[in-house]
Amino acid sequence: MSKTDVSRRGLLRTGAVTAGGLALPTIFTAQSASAFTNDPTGGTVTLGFNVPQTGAYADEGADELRAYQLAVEHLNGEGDGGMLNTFSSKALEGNGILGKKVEYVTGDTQTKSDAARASAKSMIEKDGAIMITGGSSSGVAVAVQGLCQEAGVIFMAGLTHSNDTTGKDKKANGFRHFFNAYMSAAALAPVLKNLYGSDRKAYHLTADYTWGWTQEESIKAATEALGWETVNTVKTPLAATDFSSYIAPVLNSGADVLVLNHYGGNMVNSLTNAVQFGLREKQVNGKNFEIVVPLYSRLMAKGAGENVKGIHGSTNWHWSLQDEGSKAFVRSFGTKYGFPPSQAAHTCYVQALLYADAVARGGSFNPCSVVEALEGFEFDGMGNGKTLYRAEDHQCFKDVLVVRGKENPTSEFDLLEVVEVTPREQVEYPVDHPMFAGGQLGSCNPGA
Amino acid sequence: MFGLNKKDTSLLLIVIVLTLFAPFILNPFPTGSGLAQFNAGYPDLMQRFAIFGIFAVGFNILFGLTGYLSFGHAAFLGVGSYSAVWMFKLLSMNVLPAIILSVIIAGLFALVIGYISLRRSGIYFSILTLAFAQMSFSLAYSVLTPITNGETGLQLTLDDPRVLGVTSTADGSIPVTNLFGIEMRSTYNLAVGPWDFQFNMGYYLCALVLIAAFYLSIRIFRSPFGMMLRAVKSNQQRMNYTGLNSKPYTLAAFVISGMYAGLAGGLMASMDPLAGAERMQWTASGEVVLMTILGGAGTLIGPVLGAGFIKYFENIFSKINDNILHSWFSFMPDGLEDFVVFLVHPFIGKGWHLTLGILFMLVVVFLPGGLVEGGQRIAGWVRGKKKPDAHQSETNPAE
Amino acid sequence: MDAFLLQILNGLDKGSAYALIALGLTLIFGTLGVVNFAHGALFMIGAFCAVTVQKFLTLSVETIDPEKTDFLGNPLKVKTPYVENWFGPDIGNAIIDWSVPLAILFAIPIMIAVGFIMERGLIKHFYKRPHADQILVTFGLAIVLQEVIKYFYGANPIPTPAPEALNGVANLGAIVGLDLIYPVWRIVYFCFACLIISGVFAFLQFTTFGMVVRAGMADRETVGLLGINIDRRFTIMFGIAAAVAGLAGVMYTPINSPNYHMGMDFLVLSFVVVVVGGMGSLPGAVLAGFLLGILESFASMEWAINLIPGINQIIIYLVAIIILLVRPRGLMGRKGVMED
Amino acid sequence: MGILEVKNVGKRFGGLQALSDVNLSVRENSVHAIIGPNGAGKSTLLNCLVGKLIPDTGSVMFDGQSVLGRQPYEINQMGISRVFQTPEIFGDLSVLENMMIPCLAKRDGSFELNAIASVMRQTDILETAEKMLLEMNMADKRHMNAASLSRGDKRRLEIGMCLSQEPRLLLLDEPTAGMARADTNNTIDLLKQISDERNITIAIIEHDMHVVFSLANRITVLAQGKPLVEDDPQNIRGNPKVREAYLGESA
Repeated sequence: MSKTDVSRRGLLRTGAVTAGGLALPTIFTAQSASAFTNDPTGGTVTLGFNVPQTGAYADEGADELRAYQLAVEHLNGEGDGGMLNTFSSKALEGNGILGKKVEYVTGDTQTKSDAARASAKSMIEKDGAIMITGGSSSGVAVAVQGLCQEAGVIFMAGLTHSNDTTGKDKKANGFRHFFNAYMSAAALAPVLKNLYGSDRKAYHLTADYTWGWTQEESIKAATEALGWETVNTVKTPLAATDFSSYIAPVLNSGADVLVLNHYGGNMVNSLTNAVQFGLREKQVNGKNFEIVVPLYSRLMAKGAGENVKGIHGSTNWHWSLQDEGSKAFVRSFGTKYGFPPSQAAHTCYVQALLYADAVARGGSFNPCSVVEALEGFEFDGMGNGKTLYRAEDHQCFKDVLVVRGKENPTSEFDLLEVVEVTPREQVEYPVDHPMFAGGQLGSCNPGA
Repeated sequence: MFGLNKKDTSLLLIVIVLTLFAPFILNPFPTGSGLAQFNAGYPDLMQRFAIFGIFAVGFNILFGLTGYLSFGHAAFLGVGSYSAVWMFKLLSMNVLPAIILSVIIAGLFALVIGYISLRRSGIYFSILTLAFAQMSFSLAYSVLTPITNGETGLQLTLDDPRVLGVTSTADGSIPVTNLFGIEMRSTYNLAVGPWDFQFNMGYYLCALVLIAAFYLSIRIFRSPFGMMLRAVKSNQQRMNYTGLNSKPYTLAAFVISGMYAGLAGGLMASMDPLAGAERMQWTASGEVVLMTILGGAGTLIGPVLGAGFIKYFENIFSKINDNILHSWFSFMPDGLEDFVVFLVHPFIGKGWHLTLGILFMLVVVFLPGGLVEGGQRIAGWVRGKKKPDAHQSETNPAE
Repeated sequence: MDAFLLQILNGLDKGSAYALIALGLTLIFGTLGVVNFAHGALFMIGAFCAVTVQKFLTLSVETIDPEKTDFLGNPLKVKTPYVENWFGPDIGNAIIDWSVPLAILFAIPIMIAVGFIMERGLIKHFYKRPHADQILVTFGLAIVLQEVIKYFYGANPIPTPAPEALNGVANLGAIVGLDLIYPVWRIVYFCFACLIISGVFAFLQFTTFGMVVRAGMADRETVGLLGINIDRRFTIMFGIAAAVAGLAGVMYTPINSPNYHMGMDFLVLSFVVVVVGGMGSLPGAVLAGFLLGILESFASMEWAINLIPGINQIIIYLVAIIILLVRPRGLMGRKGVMED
Repeated sequence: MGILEVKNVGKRFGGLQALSDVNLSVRENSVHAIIGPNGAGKSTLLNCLVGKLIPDTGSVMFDGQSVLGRQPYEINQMGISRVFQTPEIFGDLSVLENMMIPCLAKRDGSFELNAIASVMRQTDILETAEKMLLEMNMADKRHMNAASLSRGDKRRLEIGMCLSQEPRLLLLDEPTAGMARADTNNTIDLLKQISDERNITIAIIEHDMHVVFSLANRITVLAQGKPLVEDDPQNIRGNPKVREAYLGESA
């Protein structure tokens, strides 16, 4: 018997059939059969969509899953093709990937690192998935990215905003299309300066975990560069539901801007509480008190209801964008599901397409070929204008949207309006930027 | 055999057979078939079955025997995992020292928490353990990030010092966990006709540890010490007036079950070198309580069954999606197919929690003794006998 | 000084929610001897009563507005709630605006009914079963209840604002010359909690029914020997406990948008509160609720965090441990309740 | 010198002086009864002897050693076994296991981490337990669940468990309370037999005069927390103070 690394079910599915009947046990070894993990040898290729289906981010996960299903349809040549028509690369022909029909398996990350890894492992070991994608938090993204690196499959991150994902925890087999905390801050800062001036005192409330810290670090650096003074930064427990005892001290702190470095349920509650305490009507130092939410999500904005009105933040993508790619995607998605897609859905859809395209351009499912095809890849027609996958850290660079909670929404989806599209050059940073320091990309791992 | 009576020996043999042949038993359906979805014979899940089996067996030594309901046992599992990962980072990728350290650290941690918590009994004890575990979780998530790496979880990096071993392999990746050179992730694939079976080194290490842990638990159940623990549960007053000090007995049970949890945590990290803080959350502690009660508290095999049951649902049912449902029911006429899928839909995929909740209720309502009682009833029914009468079954509660 | 007063108010407010949930939990412990892990779910169901009422009131007719387009470029469908059509925009909007207070009327019968069904249909069969079985079955029930809610309402929080008139802030300190600004609805919540708590106490103290229940809590067998059907009264107490939790949930919705797992968030904390207060003691539960609420607020102040990093994350558990070690049966617990 | 010497023991609960200046001497191998009307402080005194309560004043010496401040299990290890008013046995365990536990406590002391050996291979323990079951006439019930025994059998089991430790002093707290006449007589016979056949001291707290006068060869009468008299049974019977104490109660 010989040893193999990680199991390979994909090849066995067809291999076993040829072995046939009640033949004597045949022992397969990866070395002789294939050069990389889960090499799809039949007529199909399996992708793993690992999204939160239970817990606080279940709705976001459901939207991601919808986007993936749409992407699979388009890849297999069903439906209207969506962004395949606007994508600058034309390697995909609507006949699956490299002629293999795309199939998928789904799993539940539960927004827990352990569960997400278990689910991804089962996709790799049991279902023979060649690529894992999805997720709604940075902890999960980093954990699954690490797993994929070890197992030798590609990871296309879903919604993950922490600097660490392509900073100190970056991995050669992982790619992130979503923007990050640094880019949010870089995009927001000039807009905030225009709106609120350069003489402001900011008070930060920050979710007490890694994403929150990188968000705080980024926005603090960006606003201080404008001349803003940081009055205080306070960490709030992730499990907190009532933020009143953190909001109350803001009232008499002398600050005139409150920055909420919160996401998801934390953001909904802290914003609601802040508005309850009358912060939006408050006057400090002769100026209107302002609230800023650096990372916005439409799904979460909905949870905060009226409270988001007039509040600025940044977002990766929004359905109201008028470029051809976005319009095509919104049309496909809206026609199929009856409502516009979220930014998480957009990222996941694009990630699936980008992976397929990279395989097609490289002509192989081998992760190293995919990595090579994606590194330094520049494309257009997927929303957010010209986009680059930087080779050095596998971070995507594209335009970032600054948005504001809409005063007079016309429908339940029409909650945010785009204030400014910050061009890519403004949010770029050098690879060795201190906020992204530490960690190494390593080299691509094909698994075998 | 093995110093056990006939009944216990056969129980142990059953467990040995089940664990060693798990790759076959858990993969009953041919790979290509629609029912392959229900196959659980892949390394990660098999490892989880064994690891949570160990965790639950250990928990049962405390809860099943002494009746002390700890709501913070996940803390020991978490501490075990962290210790193991630190061992990988600093010492070597060999799992043996890592596992030994996790058992020791978890045991010490249990000694401290147990010493304080066991000053109270009943629900006051439960809340004390819960409070300690939640404190560990909250701090691991935030303030202790330098040690625990917070939300992301402690993982290996390309620049770990690793005294006995290499920082990174020749091709620039992180070395993998091994037992004296045998890699935990290496897997043999065996194809028989349309089936294929996976034999994973890591799983077999877990399986051997499970068998050892299970054997030890039988010995403890049948020992004078085990009898004293049952006496603690039955009547502490009498115990004290019989010249026995119940405190060290319960503390010993607490530490032993904490060490089992640490062992499970160390194994978990050995299979997958990452330790997340959620492992210590109260829901994780609650899970092992549920496993034990579901399987049958105080019975030997029950906790293992309960652990398997819950992990199966978590990993298999959560992965069934509408697409798969449609492929199963595609033989039906279109309208009926959609209707059946619509009916089943709430219980699979994102609804796996619902299914689990319903099953909890059904089991506890209809099988008061947990899954073990279900097994006994089936066995009794097969033999055509009525259930053995109450005295018999009560005097020998450790089936 | 102001900061301290504000934090006391915040603490009383958090404490109100803890106290209301803990009160119901203790009633159930004390009367039925059941460990009810589904009690958090009752709080959550109460909150979703408010959501449901809001949904009913905003049931709308769709009319096409050809002037505007939706996100796909089709003519925009404008929704007008029926109540606006029936009563005119002013009254209609006012009714929708007051949906949370209106939901109280709706929640009381619903919650009592839920309580009765739970007790008669399920809990009743578990009186004589071990606590472990009670935990398993009520935990299963809690999961089922929250998954059902998730199925119908999704996982995202749903905004349920307070009436416009009660949505602002009030300057509480104006009378004494302090600048003490506090949200009106939170004041309402605190007063409401006090009202409910005193209502429950008065009911138990001054009615014959309450006296029998109290006697039953102290010694179930003796009361049974008097030929009084204590079980039926206990069923009613379960309904009352469910209603208290439900009302706490309804009124909580404007403070934080409800979501399907909010019950679990409160469950563990309220267990800690009940135990710190002392098993079987109603005043203990209320006292512990307010005490822990206030301590939690103080611990989140900056000087506390600077003094002991992370104290805001663990304060409740730390206090629970200290109290239980100093006072073996919590603040006001009776001997022998749930000690074995 | 008696085997148990109680000197000047006093105990106060809030405003109530439960015991004051209690002196008592239990002679080796005697059957010593402590009687008194309700509220006389019998139970308080007993609890002071076994370590459940610590008296405010005075001393309790067992075989020359003080028992004060010791835990119940330590006092038991010194050689004092206690039988409760309502039988305290291990209800979830079998009768045989109930009998084995005190034997193990006798052999291994108050704590022994004997976690690997099999219970069923502790032949010495099994032998002692089986022998005691025979003596108690309970051998046929050895596999029964102790909770399902009759009240009288539970009492026998409890007494047997205490005896299997070969204590030097056996304390009985109203051992026949709530028993039917026949069971009471059986218990009296059993205790008589024990005191005749074994080298053991018995101290008994009792309400029932029939039991006391059938068994005791020395009696202390307590009233209002104070010892009234200590004497032989025949002298107690005619003592006017005792009559007064009891009549006072019954009137």
